[in-house]
Amino acid sequence: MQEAAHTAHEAAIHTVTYLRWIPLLPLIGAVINGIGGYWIQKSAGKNVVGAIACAMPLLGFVLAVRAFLQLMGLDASERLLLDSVFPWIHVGNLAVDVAFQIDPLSSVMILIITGVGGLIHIYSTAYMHEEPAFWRFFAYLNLFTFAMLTLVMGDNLLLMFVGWEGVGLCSYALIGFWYSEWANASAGSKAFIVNRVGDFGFMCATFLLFWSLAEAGHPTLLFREIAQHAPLLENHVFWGMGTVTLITMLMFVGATGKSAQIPLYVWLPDAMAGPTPVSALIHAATMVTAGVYMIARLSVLFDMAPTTGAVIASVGAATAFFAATIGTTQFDIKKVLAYSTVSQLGFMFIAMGVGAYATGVFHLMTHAFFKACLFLGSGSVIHAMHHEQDMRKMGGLKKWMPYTYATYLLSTLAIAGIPPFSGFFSKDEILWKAFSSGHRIVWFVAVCAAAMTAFYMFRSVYMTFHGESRADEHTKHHLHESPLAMTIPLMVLAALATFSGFLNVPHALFGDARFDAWLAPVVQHGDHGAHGAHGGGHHVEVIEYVLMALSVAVAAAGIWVARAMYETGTMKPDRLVYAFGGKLYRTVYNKYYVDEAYDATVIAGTMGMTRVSAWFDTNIVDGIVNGSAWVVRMLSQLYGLFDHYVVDGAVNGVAVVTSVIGSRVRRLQTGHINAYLYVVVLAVVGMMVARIW
Amino acid sequence: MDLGPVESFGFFVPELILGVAVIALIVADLVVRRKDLLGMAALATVAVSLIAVVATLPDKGDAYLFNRMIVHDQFSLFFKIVFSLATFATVWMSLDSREVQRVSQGEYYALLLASTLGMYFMATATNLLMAYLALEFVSLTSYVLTGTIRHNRRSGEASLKYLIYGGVASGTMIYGMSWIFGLTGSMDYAGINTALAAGQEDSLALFVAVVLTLAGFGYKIAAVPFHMWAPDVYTGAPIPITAFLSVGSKAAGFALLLRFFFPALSKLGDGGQWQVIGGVEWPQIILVLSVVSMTVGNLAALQQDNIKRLLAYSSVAHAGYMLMGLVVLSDEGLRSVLFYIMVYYLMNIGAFAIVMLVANSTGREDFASFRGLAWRGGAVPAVAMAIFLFSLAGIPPLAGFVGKFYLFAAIIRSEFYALALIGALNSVVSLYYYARIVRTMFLDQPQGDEGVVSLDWSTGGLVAALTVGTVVFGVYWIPVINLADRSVRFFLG
Amino acid sequence: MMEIGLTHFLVVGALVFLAGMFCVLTRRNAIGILMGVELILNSANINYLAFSRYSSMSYDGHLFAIFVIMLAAAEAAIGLAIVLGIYQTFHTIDVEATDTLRL
Amino acid sequence: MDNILTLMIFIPVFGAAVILCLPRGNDNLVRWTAVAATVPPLLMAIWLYFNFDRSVPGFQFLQRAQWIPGFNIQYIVGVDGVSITMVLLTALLSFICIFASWGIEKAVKGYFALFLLLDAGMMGVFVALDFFLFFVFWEVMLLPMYFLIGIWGGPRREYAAIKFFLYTLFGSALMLISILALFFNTTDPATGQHTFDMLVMMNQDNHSEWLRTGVIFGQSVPLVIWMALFIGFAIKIPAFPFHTWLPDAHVEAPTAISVILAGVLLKMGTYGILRINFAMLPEATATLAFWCLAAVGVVNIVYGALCAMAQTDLKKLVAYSSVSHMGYVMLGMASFTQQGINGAVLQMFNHGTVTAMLFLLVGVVYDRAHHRNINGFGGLATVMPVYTGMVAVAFFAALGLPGLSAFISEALVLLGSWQQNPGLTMIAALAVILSAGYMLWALQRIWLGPLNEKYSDIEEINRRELFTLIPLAALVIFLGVYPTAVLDLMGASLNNLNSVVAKFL
Repeated sequence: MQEAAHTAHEAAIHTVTYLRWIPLLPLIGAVINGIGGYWIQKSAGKNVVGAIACAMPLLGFVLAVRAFLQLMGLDASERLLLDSVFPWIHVGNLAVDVAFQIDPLSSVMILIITGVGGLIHIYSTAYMHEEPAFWRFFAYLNLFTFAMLTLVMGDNLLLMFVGWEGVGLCSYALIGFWYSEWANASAGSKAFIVNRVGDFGFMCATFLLFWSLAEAGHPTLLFREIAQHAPLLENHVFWGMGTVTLITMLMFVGATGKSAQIPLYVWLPDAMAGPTPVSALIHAATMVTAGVYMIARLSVLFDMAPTTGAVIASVGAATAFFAATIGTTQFDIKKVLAYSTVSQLGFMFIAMGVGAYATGVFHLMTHAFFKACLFLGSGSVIHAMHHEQDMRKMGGLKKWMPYTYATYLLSTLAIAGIPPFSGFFSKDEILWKAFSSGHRIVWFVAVCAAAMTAFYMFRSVYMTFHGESRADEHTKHHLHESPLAMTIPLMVLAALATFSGFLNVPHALFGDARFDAWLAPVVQHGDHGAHGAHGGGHHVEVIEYVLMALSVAVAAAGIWVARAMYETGTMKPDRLVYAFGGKLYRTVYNKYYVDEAYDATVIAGTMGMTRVSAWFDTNIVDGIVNGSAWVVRMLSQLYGLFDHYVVDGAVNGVAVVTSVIGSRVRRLQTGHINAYLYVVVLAVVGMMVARIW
Repeated sequence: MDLGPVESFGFFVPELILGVAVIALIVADLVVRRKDLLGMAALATVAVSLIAVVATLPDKGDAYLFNRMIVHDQFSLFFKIVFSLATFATVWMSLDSREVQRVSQGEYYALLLASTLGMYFMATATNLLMAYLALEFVSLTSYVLTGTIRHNRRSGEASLKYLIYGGVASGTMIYGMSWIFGLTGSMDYAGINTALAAGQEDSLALFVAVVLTLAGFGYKIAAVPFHMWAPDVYTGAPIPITAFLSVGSKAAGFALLLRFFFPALSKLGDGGQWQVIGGVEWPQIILVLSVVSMTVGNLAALQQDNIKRLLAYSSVAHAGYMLMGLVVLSDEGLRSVLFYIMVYYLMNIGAFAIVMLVANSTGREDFASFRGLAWRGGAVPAVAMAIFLFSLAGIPPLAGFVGKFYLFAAIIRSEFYALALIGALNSVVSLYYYARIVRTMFLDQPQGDEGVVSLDWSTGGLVAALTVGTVVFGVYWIPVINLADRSVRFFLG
Repeated sequence: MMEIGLTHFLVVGALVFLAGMFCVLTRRNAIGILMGVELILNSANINYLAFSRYSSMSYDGHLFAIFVIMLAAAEAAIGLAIVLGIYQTFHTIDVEATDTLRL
Repeated sequence: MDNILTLMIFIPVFGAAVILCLPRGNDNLVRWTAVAATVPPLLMAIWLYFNFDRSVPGFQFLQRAQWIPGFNIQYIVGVDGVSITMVLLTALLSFICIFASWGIEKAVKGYFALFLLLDAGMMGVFVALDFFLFFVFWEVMLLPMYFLIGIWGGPRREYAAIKFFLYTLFGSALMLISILALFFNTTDPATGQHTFDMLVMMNQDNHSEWLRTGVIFGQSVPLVIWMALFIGFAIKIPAFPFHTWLPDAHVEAPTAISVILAGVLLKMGTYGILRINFAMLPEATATLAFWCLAAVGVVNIVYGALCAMAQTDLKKLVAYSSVSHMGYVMLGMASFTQQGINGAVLQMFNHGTVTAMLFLLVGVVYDRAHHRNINGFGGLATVMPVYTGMVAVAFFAALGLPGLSAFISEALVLLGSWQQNPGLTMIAALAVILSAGYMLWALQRIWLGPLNEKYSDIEEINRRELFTLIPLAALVIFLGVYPTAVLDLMGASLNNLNSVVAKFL
């Protein structure tokens, strides 16, 4: 089967052997630091550990660039590099290898992962400098890079799943990096277990996909073959519904887990318990976007499932909106960014839902830049504030940390969607695609979310950097700009956040949508476009400009409100709160009590079941076992009693009879020997009776 | 062959040896001063008679002796070997037993040998009269041997119960025999068989007669419901005698039973398959007895606190297992019974030998006397005991398992699956009480009041021999099975 | 005056047997029980003699009877000896007293 | 080397004999003798691994000898793809467990002698190809196990030991009857006689008419015999509801014995089902697989996970996790797809290594703290980082993390069984959430969080303990990356076996 597939594709596949090093290098780094790190750090010092750790993703980046350029050189239809390392699982009609592939989509991903990842590694060497378990941190970080690269480079679903859970593991380890805090430890477990719920969906989808393809005659889990044979499943039905719809639905369950969408987003805010660079790398730039990547990767299936598309778009919109509302009320700077991440992911899913995969991935990229920058900026602040995260205790920081402020501001403008910053291009494109594909409600909700985004992001800017400092004297005294190792990555990312938008200037703005074109071979599937407006409508419509203006306007409005509230103070937040009614505000501030709801229902339910089954096991199942033993013992007791009473009783009985008959027996006579003899006689008589009868 | 008095003596050597020895011992008891020699003499005699028996194994052709009173055939030879071995072990044990030291050696050993002689006759009798005489011979001597310890409540009481029970049982038996005689007009098994084959008897009367007779046999093999004497007698008798009764006279009972039911009451068809004649459906009776015996025996054993009493009930249960082999009416079944008897001899005597060892040094026979045996110097006896007990429970790779295996094989071949299931489940139950002893010996820690158990060379030798037998025959039992195979041959004239 | 036939003897035998059984089952005196046993043995003897007289014209039955009588004597002797022993230890021959061996 | 298997069985026996002859008092000599007795089988197992012909579905390294000709009982040993994995596992774990038992102080001679007997018994079960021989080995294990639990076990050891013993013997009783029934209904075409030769029994043409179509107790004969055998094996697996001996036995047994119990003994149940129920009664297997294997397997998976989550005794938790993981094996066997059945046997192997690690790790902490109450610890990671690292590997392997061995087998099982019964598979897949739940929760409560001051000076895992763990950890990781190393051993045999049954579906 495998071979057959190969021959079928020989034309398009370019086999190279250097790809494996992209994920392998970070793995090596992780192994070195994981096993030897403790000694290296003791003997050679933290810088060596840091150097090793940073070298790996950066070298990876170089290779990624090389791969990218090689792809550029190829004809659009042939853009697929494959590096098959060794056969992995070959059982029956299942044949998957440990093989890495690069196509336009994954090329973008690896550039982000290694590039942004590398920067964050550098940043961390300064940020984590006081940490005694320095080596452990970087081992995890490298391991994560490896897992993430496996996720995006794996050429089949199973290998992708390895990365998929691998990043989950690293996220677990890094969230709980300071595990001696109970809260951090449980935040880690929560993240992993919630992700497992998603993985359940992912696995079931994989199985269903495999066997449906097998029924169609092409059992495979290789992406390129799935892309080739997916059409066979067009009218395939499973459990009374479209197989593809079911597969994509289950896949989406997996995506909601990884990418923190409703209803499985609850782990992400808690995940902020981890060190800030982790939040930047894993919970903003890369891991959480895995769901988006996966949908883009399997876009051929999602194209065939309009229902799923609608669901995804709606869920995305809802998530974007709800997360934004919560974001407006938080005071912990990292929590604000966390909810903003959830919200932005919602935007990406809107794009995925309406079939604008390229756009979604584009937003993924820009978001990676500005959100990483924001997180690192907040990290820089927190670093300066001695791990104070409450914005109410900050303020006026711009005079102490200008670089941090500048970069943070640029990224905020980007995320707020102000032209010509990157966020404008990516987000506006999403809104347009949602609108133009007819999802008007989704579009409306998204616009509101965009407005709120602008609001709460600038709220954070004003509260943190503007106005008078609300920090206590001691902290104020030590305030300082962060070292270069931290500021340089900030600047790079800020630059990217500012300019990357020009990679995909829409035709409406006289651009050539280069990015869309780059991804087209992966995410456009000829006539399967059951819906959606991929291709980014080459025909420009007036309405597009209107909407563009509108979105900029609402963003501006959001900024203005934030300014009025937290800068000039012409508007009083608390008054607004009253206006909305305190109850509503409190509900939002407490994240709609979703965590509490889960605790009350799912967790409590499971715990109840475990208790019940444990009770059942010890009392019923084992009870029956011991009971049967007890019964045997009772029988033997019974025999003893029979021996004692019945036999002797029989003796007496007969004796009575005989005395009645009037023998010379004066009083009842008994004796054990007689009893024994009675048994003999009774037995003999019994046999005779039985025979005659 | 049908030999008269004179020619018969050629086949009569072992019996003669024993007979002479009995008289010699009684006489010697009066003259010899060193009584301990008498035991040795008895041991030697048994050994010699055993050799004499084995010497006749090579087939010189079977024959009726003394005008069809007794018979000389492979079947009887097998049992003679078992009896001799049992007596041999018993005498050996007696030499080491504390209890037996106190009784007058001469008559004790004389009675023991006499009892053995009686068993020989039980195995060879082919005539109702002879059968009765042999049975009584063994019984009478056993009564005395049970009560041999003077001024001992338990011993005396046991012998009295044994006597009365035995008297009634044998009385019932001969009353039944009288009817058989009346209905078939013959005392001779062959004669009975031909009469039945002709078959004009009233089968109901015959059935009644057979049942009455069964009372006598059943009491000898201690099968439920004729077992009630066994626990008391086993507990009361001196340990070597208990061992002797539990193996020797049980085996003798089986010899009598088999010869009565097979050559006399059944007809050998082709392929070693027997048929019931005269319309006496005795296999059903045996089936019931077998099931009841093993079940009651095991259940009762579960709650015993006295090891001897426990082993008594276990021997009742084992009678039940062996009876399974009769139900299927085939040479294969018989073979498995014979095999089991041989194996049962090894493990049961062994178990009693250990009980005696403990009793010698502690003077007790209850569970407490075994507590932590392995941890107070008695590791070797404890291990041996464990081997015997697990063998009794039928766990591979021990001889007891092989015995059960052949029994089950025989009945499953004839598709008595339910019976097989009952038997198997019974052996699971039995493991529980055997394991109780093992647990007391190994898993419990001694509390200090148990006294030390020391293994002397002579008992050690016996135990070692039996242990080796139990283990070796559990792994390679061809010699035994061959012996059993060739011994399933009655002389039918 | 009717002819005394086999049946009569057998009936008598059966009656004696039952009498013996009854005695065995109800006496608590060891000697009494032993006498019951004797009755049983004699009931058998009656049968043997009757059968060999009427059905099988041989002396087997007579022989058997003689042996039974002989053994009965032996059994009685041993029995009495044991009972004596019991009496020496228990100072009674009431079998009810001799139940130390019971569970 | 055609008697290599025989040597693998009897070298430990010989070792046991030698140990019994050693002078009392010199415990280290005894221990090293035990090592010497387990090293050769290990080396031979490795030799077997490299010389085993992967392409042959049938049996290799066959050795035949007459044992009891009168009853056609033979001594036949040989390995195929199914058994060789188990042979490897047995040899490895026996070797490791000798070192895990180093701390035994009470009656050292007895302990190691019994342990080696146990080793021989286990090895024998996996290589025996004569049904009688198989049964003998099957039972031979019981005695050492009874004593090893009963003498060297925990506080409730007597109850646990006798429970294990009686429970297993109950199964064996049924098995013995079934064996005899099979014997009398199988004729060896070569000799025209009945035979215990499994190879002959596996060919249904040699079965009697009665065995194929007869009726007994109002049921079809093959089904009844299948059930009787199945109960015998199900008790060993242990399949719900026959599993309750397992928590008791595992908790009371000393560490090394728990490892053997969970690592090897449990596999005998599933191995027996594959070797006997599948191969000899394929039609009955096809009929009963759904309820007796698939459904019961899923119950095991979910129910075991739920029970595990409720435990406060770490060892009990691991015990119930075994119940859960063995469920995958049954589910996989019942799928009758190549993925499923290969996954099942791979799972047998992987569970052997993973659960062995888990029990060894529990032993480490128990030796130091003398209790196993999950809530009685806290923050151990700060004081024993290396140990915690090992724990992490084992726990994540147990919850099926991709990249570690258990994931491959569980994924294969679920993938395979999806084709047969997707609904059940979905329920089973839910267990990945539960397993993550109880594993991580336990991990968090014991090793993470603030350090429990009571254990602030608890000593780090020592060299010997590491030595027992590292090979297993390496294996767990290696097989997660390169499962082919084991998969290609069994592929041929299993696919053959699977096709035998599958044609009756």
